[in-house]
Amino acid sequence: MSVLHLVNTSPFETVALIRCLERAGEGDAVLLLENGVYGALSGCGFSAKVAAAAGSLDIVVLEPDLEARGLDRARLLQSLRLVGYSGFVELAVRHPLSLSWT
Amino acid sequence: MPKRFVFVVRQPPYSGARNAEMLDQILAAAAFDLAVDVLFLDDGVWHLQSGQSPQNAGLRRFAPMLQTLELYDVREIAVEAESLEERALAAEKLILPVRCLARIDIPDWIAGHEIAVSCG
Amino acid sequence: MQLDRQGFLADPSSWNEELAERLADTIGIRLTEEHWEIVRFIRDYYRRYEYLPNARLFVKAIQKSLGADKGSSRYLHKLFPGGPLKQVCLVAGLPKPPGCL
Amino acid sequence: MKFVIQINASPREAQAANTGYQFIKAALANGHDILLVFFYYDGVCNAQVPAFAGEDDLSAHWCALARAHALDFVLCVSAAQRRGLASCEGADDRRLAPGFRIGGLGQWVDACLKADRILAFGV
Repeated sequence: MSVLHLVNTSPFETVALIRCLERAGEGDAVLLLENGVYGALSGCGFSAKVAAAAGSLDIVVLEPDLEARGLDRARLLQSLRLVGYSGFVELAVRHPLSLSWT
Repeated sequence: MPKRFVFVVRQPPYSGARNAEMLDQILAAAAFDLAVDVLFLDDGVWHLQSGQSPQNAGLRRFAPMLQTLELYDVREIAVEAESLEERALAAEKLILPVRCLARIDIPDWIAGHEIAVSCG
Repeated sequence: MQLDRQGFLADPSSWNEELAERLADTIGIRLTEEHWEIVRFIRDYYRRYEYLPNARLFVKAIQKSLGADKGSSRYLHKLFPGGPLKQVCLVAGLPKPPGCL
Repeated sequence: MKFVIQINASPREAQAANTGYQFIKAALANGHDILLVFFYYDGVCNAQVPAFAGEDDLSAHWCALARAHALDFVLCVSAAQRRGLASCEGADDRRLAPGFRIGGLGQWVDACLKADRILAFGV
């Protein structure tokens, strides 16, 4: 069964994002939400790891949280997709399991 | 087929009421005679360090409470081998007998459950 | 014998067998050997794990250690009609278990 | 699908409770069922009623949501007792915001067994 991983802390603050990527399996999804959306930025220390993981994982960013923080799309890694709360629900439907990483 | 639960513990001991509350939740599932596994990852493995004596820090011992996992037939108590290695911990010196899983095998192992719960 | 607002022994370290009889008296129970078996069980459990089980786990733990006859709600309710876990902790001089009303 | 939602964070310490609230609204709008919203850890503080109005108060939003969709909002009794939200003397729900009630982990396990999906907000 595939897993929807939720990462809600900033990668500048915790290693939750990297720890999550290390344990996510092929076909899993990783949703960056709340302060976790900073993990979608390009050009940062962790960006290469996130970009590499996007090859085998569906890495998704919660758009309302991105907007709340004034980040626009142009600053994000290319391979990530954006969803709203409905898209979040669809992710939960697609993946039977869910784990949170703080 | 009954649902298999996995509880994932990533926070170290002495994280306030959270420790007792995560154990309550794990045991609640075990009390229903369900298949319950627990996975200790990252700083969660510090729960299993032997010789913890928090009394002088004014804290309650949590390690004895954790031993009830065995009493209530929690099916598997698993730890990630890399999490132990990074912290220079040896599986045979932990307070509970554990099953060691390599990091690379964690996703498949988790995928073998119907319900996953993060305990911090 | 000092009790707290909920009738539990205020100073658990002062507990002894004679006090147990008096504590049982406050909830209208006369201790028999069957009661004592459960009281000793929960004291031993608390000494070993430093933590009290919830009602469901309590029954399960007794089942494992004293067998299915005694590890049943019906048997325990007969001994401690006002709620087995709460009353046995009261008699045993232990804290009130969390989650008990 | 049938969802069980667990809310683990106070609305005043983190965004997670609000995220859970937004998720539940979206799930309902998409035709899903919410079997149980279980408030655990500091999440039980979602049932506290602030003493003054004016600030954005999630507990009022929770109440409205519970009423509009007849949802079951359950606080874990021992987590609520630890935080002074439930008394130890009797089932006293009066200090909770309307829509919330005191329950136990047994209800959470029960709901999990009936659910298709379990999601937690705030670790």
